Amino acid sequence: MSALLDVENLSIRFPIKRGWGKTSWLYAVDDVSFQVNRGETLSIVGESGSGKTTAALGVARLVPNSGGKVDLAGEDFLALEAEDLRKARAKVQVIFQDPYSSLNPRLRAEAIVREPMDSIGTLPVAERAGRVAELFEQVGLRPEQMKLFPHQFSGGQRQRIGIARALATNPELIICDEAVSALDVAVQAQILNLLRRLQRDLGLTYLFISHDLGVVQHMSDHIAVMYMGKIVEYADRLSLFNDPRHPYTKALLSAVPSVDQSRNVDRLLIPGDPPDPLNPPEGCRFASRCPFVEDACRVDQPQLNAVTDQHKVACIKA
Amino acid sequence: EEPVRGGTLIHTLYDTPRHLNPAVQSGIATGAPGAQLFAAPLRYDENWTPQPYLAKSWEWSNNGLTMTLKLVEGATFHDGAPITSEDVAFSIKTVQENHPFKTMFAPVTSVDTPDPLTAVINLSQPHPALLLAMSSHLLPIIPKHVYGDGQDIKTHPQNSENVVGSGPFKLVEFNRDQNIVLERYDDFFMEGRPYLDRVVYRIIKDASARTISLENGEVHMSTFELTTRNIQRMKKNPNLTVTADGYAAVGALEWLAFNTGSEGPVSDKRVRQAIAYAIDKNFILKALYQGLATEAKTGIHPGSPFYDDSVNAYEIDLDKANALLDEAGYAKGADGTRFDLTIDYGSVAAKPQAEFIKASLSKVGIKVSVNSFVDFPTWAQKISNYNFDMTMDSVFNWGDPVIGVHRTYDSNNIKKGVIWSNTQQYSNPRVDELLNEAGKEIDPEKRKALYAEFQEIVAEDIPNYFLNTSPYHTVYNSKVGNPPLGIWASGSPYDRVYLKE
Amino acid sequence: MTEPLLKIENLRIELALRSGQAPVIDDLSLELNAGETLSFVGESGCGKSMTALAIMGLLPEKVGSIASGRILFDGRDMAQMNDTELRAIRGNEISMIFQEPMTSLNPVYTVGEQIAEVLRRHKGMNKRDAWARAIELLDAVRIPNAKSRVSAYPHQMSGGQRQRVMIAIALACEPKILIADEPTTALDVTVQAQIFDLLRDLGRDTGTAVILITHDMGAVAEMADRMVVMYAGRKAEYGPVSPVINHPRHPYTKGLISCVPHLLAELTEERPDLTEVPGIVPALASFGTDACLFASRCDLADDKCRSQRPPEVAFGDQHSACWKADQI
Amino acid sequence: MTLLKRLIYAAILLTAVLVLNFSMMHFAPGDVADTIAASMGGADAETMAQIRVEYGLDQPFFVQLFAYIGRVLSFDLGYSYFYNTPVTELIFERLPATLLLAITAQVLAVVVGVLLGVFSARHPNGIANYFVTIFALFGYAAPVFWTGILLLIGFSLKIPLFPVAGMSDVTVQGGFFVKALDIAHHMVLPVLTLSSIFLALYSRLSRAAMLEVLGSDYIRTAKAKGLSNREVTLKHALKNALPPVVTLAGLQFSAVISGAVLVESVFSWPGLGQLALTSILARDTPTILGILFFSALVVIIGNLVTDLVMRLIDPRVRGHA
Amino acid sequence: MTQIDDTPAKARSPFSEAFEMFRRNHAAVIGLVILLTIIIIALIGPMLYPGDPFDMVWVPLSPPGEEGYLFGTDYLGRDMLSLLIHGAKVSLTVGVSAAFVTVIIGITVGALAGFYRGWVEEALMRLTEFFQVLPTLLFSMVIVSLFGASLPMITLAIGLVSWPAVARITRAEFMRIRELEYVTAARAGGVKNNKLIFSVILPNALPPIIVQAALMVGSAILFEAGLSFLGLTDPNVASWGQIIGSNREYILDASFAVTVPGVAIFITVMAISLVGDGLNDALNPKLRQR
Ligand SMILES: Nc1ncnc2c1ncn2[C@@H]1O[C@H](COP(=O)(O)OP(=O)(O)OP(=O)(O)O)[C@@H](O)[C@H]1O
Ligand SMILES: Nc1ncnc2c1ncn2[C@@H]1O[C@H](COP(=O)(O)OP(=O)(O)OP(=O)(O)O)[C@@H](O)[C@H]1O
Ligand SMILES: [Mg+2]
Ligand SMILES: [Mg+2]
Ligand code: NI
Repeated sequence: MSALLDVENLSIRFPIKRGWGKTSWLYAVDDVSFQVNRGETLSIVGESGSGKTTAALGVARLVPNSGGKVDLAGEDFLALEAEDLRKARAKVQVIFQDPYSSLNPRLRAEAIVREPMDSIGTLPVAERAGRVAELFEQVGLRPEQMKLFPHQFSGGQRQRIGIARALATNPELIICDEAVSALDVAVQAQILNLLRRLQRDLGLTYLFISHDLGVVQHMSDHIAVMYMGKIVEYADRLSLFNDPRHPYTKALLSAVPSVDQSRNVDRLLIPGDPPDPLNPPEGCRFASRCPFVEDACRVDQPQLNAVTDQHKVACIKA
Repeated sequence: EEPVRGGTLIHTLYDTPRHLNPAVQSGIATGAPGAQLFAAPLRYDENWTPQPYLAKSWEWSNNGLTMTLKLVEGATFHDGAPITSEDVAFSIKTVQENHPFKTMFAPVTSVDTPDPLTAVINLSQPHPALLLAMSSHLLPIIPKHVYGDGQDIKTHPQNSENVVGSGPFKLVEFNRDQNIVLERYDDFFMEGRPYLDRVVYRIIKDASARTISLENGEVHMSTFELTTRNIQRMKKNPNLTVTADGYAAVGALEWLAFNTGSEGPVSDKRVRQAIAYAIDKNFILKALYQGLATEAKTGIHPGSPFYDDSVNAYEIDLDKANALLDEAGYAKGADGTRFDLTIDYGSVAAKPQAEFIKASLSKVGIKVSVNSFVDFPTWAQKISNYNFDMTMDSVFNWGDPVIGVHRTYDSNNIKKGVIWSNTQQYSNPRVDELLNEAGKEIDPEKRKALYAEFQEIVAEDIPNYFLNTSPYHTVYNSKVGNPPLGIWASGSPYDRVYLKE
Repeated sequence: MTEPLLKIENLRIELALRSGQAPVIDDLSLELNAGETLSFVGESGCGKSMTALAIMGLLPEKVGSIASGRILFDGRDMAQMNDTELRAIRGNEISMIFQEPMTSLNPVYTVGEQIAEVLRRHKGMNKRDAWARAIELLDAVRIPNAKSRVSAYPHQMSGGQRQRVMIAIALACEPKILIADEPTTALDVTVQAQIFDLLRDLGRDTGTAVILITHDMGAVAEMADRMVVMYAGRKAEYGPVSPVINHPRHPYTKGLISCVPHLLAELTEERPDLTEVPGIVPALASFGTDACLFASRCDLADDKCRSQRPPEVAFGDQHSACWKADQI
Repeated sequence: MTLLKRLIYAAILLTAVLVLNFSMMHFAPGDVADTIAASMGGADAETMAQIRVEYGLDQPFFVQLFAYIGRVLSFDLGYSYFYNTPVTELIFERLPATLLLAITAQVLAVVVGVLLGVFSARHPNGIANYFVTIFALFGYAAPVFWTGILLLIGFSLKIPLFPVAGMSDVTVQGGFFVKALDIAHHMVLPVLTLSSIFLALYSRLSRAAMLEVLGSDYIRTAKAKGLSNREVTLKHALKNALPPVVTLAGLQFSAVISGAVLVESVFSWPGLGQLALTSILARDTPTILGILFFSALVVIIGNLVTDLVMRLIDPRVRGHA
Repeated sequence: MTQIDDTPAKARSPFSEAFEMFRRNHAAVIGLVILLTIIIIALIGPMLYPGDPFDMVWVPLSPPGEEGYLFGTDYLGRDMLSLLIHGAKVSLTVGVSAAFVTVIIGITVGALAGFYRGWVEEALMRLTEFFQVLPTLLFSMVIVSLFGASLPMITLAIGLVSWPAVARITRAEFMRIRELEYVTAARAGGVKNNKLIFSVILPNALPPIIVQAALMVGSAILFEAGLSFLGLTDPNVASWGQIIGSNREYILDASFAVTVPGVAIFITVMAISLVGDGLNDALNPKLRQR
């Protein structure tokens, strides 16, 4: 399988003002590399603030200050400028978390879905209306709903509009940033099924972000676990869930309560909160919370090393 | 009634004086406290008769070219130094050099001081105005040893604090925009005077506030009141006495001035006359001023002995106005308009008149727009540089015509950039001649005749359309005894004023 | 059997809407025994929080009110109590923690003050003792360095720590009942595990009964003894956790469990589609309708479901309000 | 921000104020010489030129500007040629009166406004609420000078309870207390007038802020603790509702000074506003520049004070210092 | 039967919803009616009640009602009613145009500062702060006295000192909205910056700006009245403030000449602020259910 998206050494930092002219840099994403194959789903999981959103939006060039290389379908996305970038945006689209703030309240549903087409100009003007109708059908909305305004939809329906908008430019990669986190479970199931159906039908590639490991397990082909801007473990679905190597991943998995009573994992409780991202610790960033920590952990940052073909871990003890 | 000693007189002042030295600052605001702080050689009674003050006698030489003053003995400045003829000479020189009313002492060539109590004023030509110019706040006697210290007298620090005066009261404090507190000078040369312990001037700029404070007894006296409605109102108050007496020498006139030297229509005498005929002066007198102002027909105040009542008053006559305008070649246009003019004013008090004139002139086809200049300098600059058609103005006679009248009509006084010079650019050789003659004529009757002819001509040439006297009034509480009703109103010394009880 | 600690009988809570009064909670009865954990689950808007607030006597003023029913605590009907009586119970015998640790603490007071305040109010402690006790409590909720953190302001703490402070406040007076309204929704799973751990330990130590409101079936399974499944203001199913989860007797419960992708012990390559519960919750205004409110989203629904409100059927300890309960 | 940074910043801001005002006065038609000439009752072209040289007006603009800024840096705001007094002296003479009026009015408005706001927020359907709304509307909509005039007619003329004008009565003799009482007596009407606008503003805002705070999660927490209504309102809600009020109060300093100008004019209050009006009417450039400078300074100091107050009441602001 | 009505039949825009909310607010509707009445009077009043307001028609300062002059006459014997009607136009014009100037400058500065980060924001905010520390009334008094008391200059002066408030609000809204996901979505959809500013963010940022602009009309009217009161006014037109200012010295005798225009200002500003409050409530998404 060929990689549609090849991210190499992506780093994204934010300037944080402190006092008189002092600016420190917050490395929200720190030297991260991963690939996503065409037609597959890569999930990124991790604690709040670990840089999932930033990494994903960085790929789509929706946050400034990105360094590294983002190769999307053979084109270096980070090197594009102005018009080229605008045109190339057709290839990556985003579905957002909040069904309320992700739709412009002043536009009708059809206008929202149509906006990317108008801006990027992917289709001849005459065909756009037809395409909007088609998209509505694809995501399971009724045609008469095209004229409504966002606040007249329920959360699930709004998320469908968001999906239709993401599909409008026939993108190759869709970033789903917590696309179902804000929905009720019943509606969440509808949306997850819809996303999977669309992937099957349209051959879409997803960069899927979620903190719900059940959802991730259900949706992904590969999973990257992030901790404080770093990928600490990267594996295919089966190896990650069946054989987590990084202590953080282990803790994460064991923390999830489940109705499946046969899943009798020993809970690995990790104490405390992640350290201040503005001055991360030397060495392994998980060291401060790791139950297995050794002195060596605090010296060097562990590199992401392959333990098997499909499984990489950044832990000296893996 | 027998005056009683003691008490504090609360007096209002409508504005804060720049400072308190009338030798280098004209105006009522400085003049009122100035006349208390500084004594003058002479003072006038209400009949325009000069009275001794610092000078116990004064004498003209036969040719009218010298005047000898004999000073009273024992008079001292507030710092205790005796008042000598040196000080008189210094004061005359200071005023001559610094006071805006240049004509007051213009003919003075020198002042001799043969002894400490004798001053001899030498003139280049007879100068009948000299006596008035030596009265009250026009010639304050200031101490040479204080103000002659080499500093620029106009910005002398002791103009507003630590004032060393010669008058009946000395300065206690001067709080700008609040009050000026004066206190009896115990060593004042007039035995037993002043009666009052203190005079407090409260600075209240708002006329209504002044009225209320008079009505509820917060203040005892106010002078130079000119809001007619309030005056009428206070007249009805049994505790208050309201009078127009006391302003004869001040001689405030309100007029509409024309830029006779302009390119525009008002350079034509007929147009100016037409404008005068179109304005109903009666409305101004009766309605605006509630009958409290007197009609003014000439450049000399009706209260002055030189006033000539017989000149043309331009009673309203729209037909005549229209005829004159037609004759001048300004026919009515299709919209009924003949031409456009502007009318300026630099003092808010003139607003009603300006607006009234605008309305009046529209009836004869002259379209007027009004320019308000809230800041005086802008107005002054505009007028004195002749950038105007017409302007409202209010000008004081200051006693003798030589001081306050000549300046407006003498063609030698067309001084660009100088306000209250002949800004109308009016020039008539005969007028120049008459004024010159009258300025040095000692015989009052002959002088009167000269001024009569002058008034005749000016009324005909109409560089200004004279409207009325300013309706200045003095209002005082019935507790006040001997209010200042001479010719200078609050610009006269208050040594005789007292409070009953 | 001993008397239950809290007994709710036929509780009906009405909300004043623009369109009139509507019942957010309709004919709710349940019991809570000392020391047990009872869980409320259900979709958003089904009235879980309203029930909790009703127990606390904190229904939104002028909007929500108890229309009928009783809330018996220690034999006394809280629905009839006046404000003063309720205040004596609140924070003392029954306390509550909320979903949003970020906004539930007063930003302008130190956490110590916020803990000490309850102690002063209910236990009549003086300032010094209350402060000392606050430090102990912070320590008990496993906040490291309690002595120095006690004078920290909320914004200086992380979400997990704030929720611990909330727990410390709630447990300060050793209440008989602790109501936890979605206490971990805003937190990361690792932190959630810490909090659950803490709640369980503290509950065990103090014998406090817990009402846990959550939408996470996994959490219910791990934390609760018994559970109430709510739908549109009504009790859909009620009973001990394990039978309800393993053999739901209400189609809604069933849907709720099977539409969520759970972490599985045995992973397969195969991933079947999730069960979908079509449609959405009915509008608040139609909560009072005499029908099964789930009927419009239910495969099994027939005319009876759509026209008559189902009664409660018991299967041992398990109760279900469904006409077709026995067919499931 | 550190205090030092704020001070440096304030200095830059003030310099900008100076530059703008100076340029404005410079490029406006007419200049100092005209005014001086007018105040002397006229002067000829020669004298005018001489005055211009004397005041440095013949210099190029930038030379004048830098000279002016240089003088201001050494606390010399120039010399008022209308009053013949150093401008700083003039301003310091008036500043206390204006500050007394403005600060009293501001404090009164904030305190009473907050009380009204809190009261009406606690009784959202009561009469108090109505009262606050109507009161707020009145205070906001009535021109301040008009309110002043009405009060003057009402309580100085019709019912003569208060003096008409000025700040003190010189005839009042006595110790500090008597004098203070006299000033207080004179202050009643002007302060009422000036605070009426702001009272309205603050009562509205604090009402809105209270309503918002009362609906917040931590108030629910406070209630869940079993605290009494009074404790909830006064301890937990009020302190959180204050920041927006304080912020607004900080932003209002410039408006308070504006209001003071009008009020001073109505009540003949011997403050900066009166001085400003006089100097504008007299085109007393140094004084005008000085007043603008000082007003900006007062506003900046006001903002600083606001920040300090914010630090006191809101630990979040304190936190990031 | 349970009716599940999940989609309203009619597409209703946020604005039509807002209008609905507004209509339910009685105070605001009353305010609007008053305001419209005043506007209509200002527009067609001069036709219905003809005559030059500057004509002197009767004895000066005759009390209201006398000789059929409803509000009496002023110090020149001009019909107060006529002056008031013409004054309405002047005052409203000043109010609206000053608000316009304010809003234009305010939105431009606020939008740019709120949208861009870095030095643009920095510079514009400094500019805003700069104008904020200028004492508003004093500064505009100086402008008017220096550059002439004409209506346009007065309007400009008011606008010049009032815009920072609008700029701050606009900036705050822009900063809030630019972080919302639909803006990111629009960026992902390739929307250009100027379109983002003007057709994506601005319309959503408008509600508080509209409210502020409405209130601004009121404060500009008050501001102009204040300037007029101090005598900084164009004598060729009669704004309400000017009527007060020039009748000020007659208050003791003819207080109606001050009270009547004062009441006119009061009612107008009050109506505007009622409408502003109504708009605020109607446009505030917090008060509308989602
Ligand atoms: N615009 C920004 N400016 C400054 N810091 C930012 C910005 N956006 C994100 N960050 C910081 O970058 C880090 C990573 O944030 P990010 O939103 O990518 O995390 P996340 O993993 O998506 O978290 P969550 O699960 O809460 O969505 C966090 O510390 C966050 O505070
Ligand atoms: N203050 C209020 N005014 C009007 N309606 C309200 C109010 N609070 C809650 N509601 C409505 O009452 C119903 C029940 O709300 P409740 O908060 O109990 O739901 P919930 O089950 O706790 O939901 P969630 O899981 O979202 O917290 C909802 O439809 C909600 O919209
Ligand atoms: Mg995120
Ligand atoms: Mg809830
Ligand atoms: Ni700081």
